[in-house]
Amino acid sequence: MEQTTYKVPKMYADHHVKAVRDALLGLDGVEGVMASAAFKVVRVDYNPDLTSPEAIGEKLRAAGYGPDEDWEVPSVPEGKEDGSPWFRLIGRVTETNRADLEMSGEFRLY
Amino acid sequence: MSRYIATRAIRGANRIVKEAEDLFEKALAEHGPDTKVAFPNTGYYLPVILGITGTEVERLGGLKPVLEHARSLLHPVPKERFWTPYLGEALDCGIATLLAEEVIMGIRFVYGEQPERLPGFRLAGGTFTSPDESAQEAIEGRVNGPIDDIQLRSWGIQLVDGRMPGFAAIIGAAKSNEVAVKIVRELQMRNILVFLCGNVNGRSIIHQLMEEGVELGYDTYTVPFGTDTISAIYAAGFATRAALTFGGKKGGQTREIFLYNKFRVFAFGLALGEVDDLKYATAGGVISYGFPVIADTVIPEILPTGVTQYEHVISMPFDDIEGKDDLERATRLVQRCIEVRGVKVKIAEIPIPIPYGSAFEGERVKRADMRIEFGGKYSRAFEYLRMRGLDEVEDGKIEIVGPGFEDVEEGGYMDLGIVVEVAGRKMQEDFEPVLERQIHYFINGASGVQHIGQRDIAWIRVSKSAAEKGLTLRHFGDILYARFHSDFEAIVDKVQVTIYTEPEELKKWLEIARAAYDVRNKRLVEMTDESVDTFYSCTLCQSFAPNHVCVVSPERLGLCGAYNWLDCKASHQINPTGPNQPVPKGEPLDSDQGYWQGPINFVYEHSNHTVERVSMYSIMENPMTACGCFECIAMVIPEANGIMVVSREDPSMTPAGMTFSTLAGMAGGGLQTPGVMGVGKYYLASKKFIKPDGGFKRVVWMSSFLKESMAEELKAVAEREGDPDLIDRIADERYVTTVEELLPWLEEHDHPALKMPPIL
Amino acid sequence: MEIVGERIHIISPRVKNAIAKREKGYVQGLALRQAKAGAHALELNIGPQKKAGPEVMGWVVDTIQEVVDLPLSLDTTNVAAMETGLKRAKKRAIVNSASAAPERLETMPPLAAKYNAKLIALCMGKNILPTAEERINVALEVLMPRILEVGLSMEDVYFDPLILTVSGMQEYALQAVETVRFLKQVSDPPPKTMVGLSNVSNGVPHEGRSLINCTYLVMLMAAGLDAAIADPLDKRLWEFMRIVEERDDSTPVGRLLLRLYDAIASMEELSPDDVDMSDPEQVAIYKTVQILENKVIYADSYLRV
Amino acid sequence: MALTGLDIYKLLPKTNCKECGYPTCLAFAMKLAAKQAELAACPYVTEEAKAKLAAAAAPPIRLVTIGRGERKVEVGNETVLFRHDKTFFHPPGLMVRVKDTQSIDMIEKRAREVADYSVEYVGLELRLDGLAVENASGEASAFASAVERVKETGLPLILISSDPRAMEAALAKSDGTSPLIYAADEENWEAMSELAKRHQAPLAIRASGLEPLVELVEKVRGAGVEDLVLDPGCRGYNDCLVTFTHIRRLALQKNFKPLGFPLIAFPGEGANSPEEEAILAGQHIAKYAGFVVMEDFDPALAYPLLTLRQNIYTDPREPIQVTPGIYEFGEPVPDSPLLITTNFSITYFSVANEVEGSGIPSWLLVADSEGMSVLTGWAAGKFDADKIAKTVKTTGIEEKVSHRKLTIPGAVAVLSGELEDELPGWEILVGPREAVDLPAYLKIWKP
Amino acid sequence: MAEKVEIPVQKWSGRVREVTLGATREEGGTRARTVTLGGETTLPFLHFEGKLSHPPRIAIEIQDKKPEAWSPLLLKAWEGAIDDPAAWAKKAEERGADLILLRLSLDDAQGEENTPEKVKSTVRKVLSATGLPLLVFGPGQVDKDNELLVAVAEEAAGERVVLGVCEDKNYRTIVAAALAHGHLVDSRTPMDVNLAKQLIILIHDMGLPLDRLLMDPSTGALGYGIEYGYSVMERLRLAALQGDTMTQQPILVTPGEEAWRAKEAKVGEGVPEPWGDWEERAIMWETMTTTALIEAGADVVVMRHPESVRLVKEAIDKLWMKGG
Repeated sequence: MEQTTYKVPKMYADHHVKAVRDALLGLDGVEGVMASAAFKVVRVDYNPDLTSPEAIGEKLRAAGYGPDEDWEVPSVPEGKEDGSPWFRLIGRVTETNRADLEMSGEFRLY
Repeated sequence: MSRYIATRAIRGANRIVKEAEDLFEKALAEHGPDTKVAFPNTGYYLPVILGITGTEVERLGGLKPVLEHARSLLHPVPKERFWTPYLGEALDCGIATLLAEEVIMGIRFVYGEQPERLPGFRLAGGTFTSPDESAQEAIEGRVNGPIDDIQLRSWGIQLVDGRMPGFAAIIGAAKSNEVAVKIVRELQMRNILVFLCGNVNGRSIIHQLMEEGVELGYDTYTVPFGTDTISAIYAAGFATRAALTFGGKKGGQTREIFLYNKFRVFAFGLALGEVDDLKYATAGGVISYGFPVIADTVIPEILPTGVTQYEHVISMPFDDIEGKDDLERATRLVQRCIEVRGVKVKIAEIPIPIPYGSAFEGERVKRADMRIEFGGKYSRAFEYLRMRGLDEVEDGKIEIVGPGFEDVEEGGYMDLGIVVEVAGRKMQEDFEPVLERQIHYFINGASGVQHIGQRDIAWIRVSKSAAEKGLTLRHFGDILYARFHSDFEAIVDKVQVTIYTEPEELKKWLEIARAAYDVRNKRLVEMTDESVDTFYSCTLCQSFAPNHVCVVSPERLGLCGAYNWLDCKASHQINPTGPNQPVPKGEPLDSDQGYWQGPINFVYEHSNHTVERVSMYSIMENPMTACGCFECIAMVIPEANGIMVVSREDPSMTPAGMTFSTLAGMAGGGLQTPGVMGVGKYYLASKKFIKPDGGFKRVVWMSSFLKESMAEELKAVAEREGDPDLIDRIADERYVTTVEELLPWLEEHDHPALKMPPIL
Repeated sequence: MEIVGERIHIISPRVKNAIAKREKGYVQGLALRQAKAGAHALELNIGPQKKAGPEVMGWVVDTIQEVVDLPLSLDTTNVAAMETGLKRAKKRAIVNSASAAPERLETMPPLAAKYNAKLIALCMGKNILPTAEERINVALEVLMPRILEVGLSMEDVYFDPLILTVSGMQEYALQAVETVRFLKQVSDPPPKTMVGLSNVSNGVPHEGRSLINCTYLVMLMAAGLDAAIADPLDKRLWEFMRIVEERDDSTPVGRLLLRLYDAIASMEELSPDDVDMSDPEQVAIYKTVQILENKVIYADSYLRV
Repeated sequence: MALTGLDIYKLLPKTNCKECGYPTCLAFAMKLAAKQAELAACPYVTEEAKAKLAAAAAPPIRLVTIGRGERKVEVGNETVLFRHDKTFFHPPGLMVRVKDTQSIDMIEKRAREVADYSVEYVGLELRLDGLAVENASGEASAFASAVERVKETGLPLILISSDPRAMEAALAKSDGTSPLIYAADEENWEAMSELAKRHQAPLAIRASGLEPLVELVEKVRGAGVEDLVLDPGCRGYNDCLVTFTHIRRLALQKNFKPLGFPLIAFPGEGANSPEEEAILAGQHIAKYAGFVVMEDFDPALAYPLLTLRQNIYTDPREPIQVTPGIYEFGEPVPDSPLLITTNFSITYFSVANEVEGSGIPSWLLVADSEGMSVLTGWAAGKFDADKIAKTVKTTGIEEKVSHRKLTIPGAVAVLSGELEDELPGWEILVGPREAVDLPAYLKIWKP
Repeated sequence: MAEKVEIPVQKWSGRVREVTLGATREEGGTRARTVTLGGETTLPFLHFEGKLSHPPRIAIEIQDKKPEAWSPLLLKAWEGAIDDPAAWAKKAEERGADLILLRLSLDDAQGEENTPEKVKSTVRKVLSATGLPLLVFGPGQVDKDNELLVAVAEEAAGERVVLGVCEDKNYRTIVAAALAHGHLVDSRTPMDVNLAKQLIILIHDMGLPLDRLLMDPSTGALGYGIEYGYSVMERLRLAALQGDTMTQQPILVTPGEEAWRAKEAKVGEGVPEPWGDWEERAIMWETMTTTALIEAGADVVVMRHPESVRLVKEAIDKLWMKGG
């Protein structure tokens, strides 16, 4: 039995872990899967007679979790000019902090 | 806020929103915008979306604006080079995450994927029925999914009226099945509702409990939501609906809903196992509700800022938790969760079958009416209160070790030991005796129970009528538990009571208690002025001696004898603005002479600038002033090269030619009079007693009352001074009442003072 | 304004217990703390003490005099105990109290006269008198003649209008204020007046008592009150007294209290316009005045609505 | 209710000049109020004040007395709209109507019944107040003989006739008893006023509506009659409530003299049945009538009305006290439970209600706590071990019960030890704190 | 010349809150009609100086099993219906009730412990038997009240039932149940204005809107402390009109229960002769207790005997009618 490890950046949550495990454990020759969403790593124990790291990688890709493939993280603009979201963000943060302060006090209603 | 957590939470949020958007597009294409979207058996639409945005989503198309709103809440992942406050961003992203998760769950219902299928699983009570399947099929092989409105109300009533303290949302999987079971049991024991979701490497706590045969479902107050983090959204939905139903909040009153939960719903998240981006992101949402999140792995902590009552995120790596085994660790973990959520146990009424109140304190139980007696003439009873660590005390636990008094004949007696263990963030060992003394008052408040004495001379009687009404030993525990919580809320967070009647255990504990009494007695003796950096003031008496300030140190108690250093310290803790204020020792000027800058400054300030310099110990040089309530007066007898000590109880004439009451006029009033000093009698036994002036060996005369009432202490002093017969060398009023008689007597008894350097 | 420290009162279980067990330290501590806080005299209420009255009184008086040298106000219905207390008191004591009830009227004033003590004369008979009118009548018709008869000087007598609790007998709170006002008119020179202040908040939850007591004190002072048996450990009490006595209008609350004082002094009412409703402290005082003036029904949580 | 000393004081110069012979103005005012001094003794009182004092000296509602001797009825002199403001002072006279068309025997029988009717209520004796004789026949002689017959009862009378001649005949027969003449109206007021003056009898004035009534009152007062009783002509429930409220408010709040007199009500004239009449009579008792004339006598209606009157007219500032002693519930036997409580009426009622409701025959001792409740009484030394022991020893309960078990209220459990010292041989049981728990307690009580 | 009579009119600043009991089908319940209480801006029946929106209403008390301890007069009056709460409710409606108050017992007719299931079925039956809004009171034992009333709240969800009674020692669960299922509660305190106000504050603090809250200051019967109840009610109503917001709740009282506990009503034999005819006296006892309280400000009176109900109803009608 041999072991191989893949970085799977797309696997950032535990429902992905389930998907990855379901995909790999259905593959002949895969004997064990350790998938960590925290580290985005999949370690597979397999029987080299029945399958190969390439096949496993292919299976991952087919399931939508190709090794080293990342989600396209939609960019949130970080503008600095007037009216840009960056300023909006500062405003929001301030807003949240104020609420935060209020919430920390003995709020009268409660 | 940790940049690390913020980064991961923001990243997770960005991704899950994208994922939800993709899923939404797919569903829209496959089912069309008019497809119904709903959770079963609820009138609150998709509740988190309703609560946060005020939108009543009924059809697939309605999810679009929700996703747009979620997107608008997203923030960019923090870049290395910028510093921004992260908390607000992480919370925003957390809310975006919750919205996205609920969208996903709504769509999963459209696809029939919810509640999640789990082969072999059988729900112990649940109300999910799908229109497509028979009730039986619906339950078989599926976890519960969201909680329906009927159950929400039923549990909500208990949450609102306080019977159910709150709920715990557990995400992930425990270290072992055993630990999983223990955690859930600990929570159930406290009547805390448990929600289960999430997985680690495919294993969920749901699997673990299922394997162990733990029944899951409404009937057992443990609800399996699903095996991924997304299903944690049902817990948020529950919390949201609680605010809508019981708080009268309306959809869209986001802030009010969050505040309602913060102040009224005692809930927390418990992440077991590794924490991924989505878990961080979800935690961000959970924190917005005022719920803290505790993880059993190493993650950065978020300390209090106010969104939650105390800490927001706590890391408690499971293997690092103290405990003899995993089970004990599990118990501690749960205790910590409850502490972090910060709910104090409040007992409105003491659950005992007899009336209780201060009106009963003076009640007597006569022998003829007595059901049983503990202590007194025929048996032994003791009480012992000790402080322990927060995780060493199990709040509310009341245990009786040994038989009750049911089998003791009427009018009989038995041995009894009451051990109270308390813990609290502000509790200190020094408060132990203060609190222990309260046991007397607390027990005495019960009608038909008489309590006298304390420590190992406690004496308790229970009347027949109290016993007939069902009073048992356990009720002593109930009383103590309730009263310590209600009366000492400020310093006591947890109380556990054990009552011993089993002879062996009792004996063992009596020894422990006695050792503790002893330690307490001696603690001061062993404590030195050098070992602390703070003394305490006592300005109780300033009304008629406005310039008087007592400085109480471990080796010099207050002159009235009522306040030692520990008492002052405890008193300050309990009443921070009271007459006992900390006096930092400050710069030692001459510690042998008893000069520290701190006390000197303090006394100068608080004596209205009349006492410019004070020695902590000396009688001859800058002695401490006195008010008038001293237990003893020490006064120099120049002829004998020593001092005399006369006690308040002694009315006789002294070698100084004055009685106590005449002397009192000289010693009191806050005047610094070298050669005369008012002291507490236990100061005599202190190593620091007039140390600069030669110490105890200077005592040439003392009231016989002191010799008798402090025989043991004085004996120890004599030994310390290297002269076991020293006390016998000191004159008293039985032998000597004039200075003329004194000298020959001292010579006859070979008093060491005669050979010491001149005192003047 | 003189404050007689009220803390040594048999109704406190702790005090009762300390007296029963002769715990010197506790009693002395209480005495000292009150003295330190500024009390001008100390009240010793040992209850009826049917059996051991004289002994208990003697012990308490001695115990306290060991540590403080303030005048003592002795409160017991037990005549022998009262006499013992008067004998032992080092400073001029105060006899608390004579009422128009025959047995008290018979015994207490002569005792006060005999020992050159001061006397608190309670404007009530056997029963509580509700209106200011009836209370003044008792003072005029019953108490004063008796006081003069036993040879006490009017300067040595404090008239006590009798304070009733706002939680339950709310309608009489103003009657006591009016009684003080009119007591100051019944003789010339005016007699002194004294109240048992904390009675007004009997039955009120602990956290609410101070505000009611102190606000009420301001109102009573406006009517001319000279002294109060009160809790000297209550800081607010001294603060309110200071504000009124120094006419300190440097703070908003100070201004409000002075307005209250002036309103009551001129037999008017505090107007809502005087109150800054955005300041919780002022609102609390205003609500308390409303309660004391019987304008709004008292409830334990009245400050919350 | 006359002007109070404080009211008078406000009108005095407040100089404390002592020239009146009193130390202060207030002292003088108090004496004035007590009618032990004359205003003239004050040399500085202003004319304005004098006028005010004179005007204010009269009570807002005049006190009117009918009848003589021990059964006379005084009504009026009320000072408040709501009993909790102070108290209602003079309970309305409850009168029963007889008609001169009835046989003399019938009239006499009814008169006797009314005169003799007496019912006990918490130690008090409640009675009807008098008779209203109506000249239904229109004959002066029949009226006179009816009056003559009922006069013998000694009860206060109301003479009902619009005919001054008949009234004169009746008054001749009832002279010296100060009956109420009912009534002067627009037609006969001059003659009736004359009669009232001559016989020194109070006079009722009847008119429809307030303005005519006021007009008539002015005329009658102008004719020299001051003891008046008013009938504003209303008869229905709402009508009477509103009208009587108007009159009471005008008298008290506006000091409107023409309406400052007691009111008379005839509930039977606005009712379709005796029950309805009684309900309306109940309203009149609570809402401001001075006399209530009932059409007939029925003990089952009289008892509740008398009780209601008693209740409404108790002084809310001084809770009524129950007579101390032994109270029996059910038919207690020597080994029935024995409880003790205080004589504060509301305490007594709560305990009595629960014991009664429990259906378990019991003895209840009521101690004289001077009207204080259990805890107050305890705190004031009015319900302490001494007092309880004394109650047990002096009431004779020791002869009535065979056991020696006394249940004391749970709130004073602390007394148990002391009590056992005071009552040797007795076992002191501690009962529940709340009266509502008594039935459960009594169920498990064993001799 | 006569002086001109100017009728004094009080200006009140406060108004009693309107509270609606019951819900029709459109409103999510099944009641034939709803009953709204309160709304007055002056003292009882003084039309001339304020608005009186809703007359006082009569609730007839029925029990979930035959109340053996009741006076024989009452048992006789409801004969034939008293064993069946549904029939009883129906009959009560026929005899003029505006509302039905169902009181739950500790035990059922067989002497077995009452359970949530039994209570639910009783409530369901009563709801179907009558179209009147319902009030449900527990047996008066803390644990049992909580257990049963939660079940009632659930079963009657949407019906805007009044749950009772909330007392200072036990109100949280009942209020929570009312919150959960949209009901109302009855806040009862023992004849004391201060306590009455306090409990309203506490219940409101839990989040129950004030328009779902009845104030029950309790009362004594005629001869048994009615004067306290009467004056407490007058004082509360005056406070409400003067603008004290926490006393502006419609008032519910239970004169029927109080009056029928009195010996005067309950007992026919061995009583003093001057008490007169038993049945007549008993009915008057309840009637006069009730009417006195109505004039002191009661908005709902809970009664027991059909004849007293008839008499009180007539009195209310006449009091309500201007000049009646």
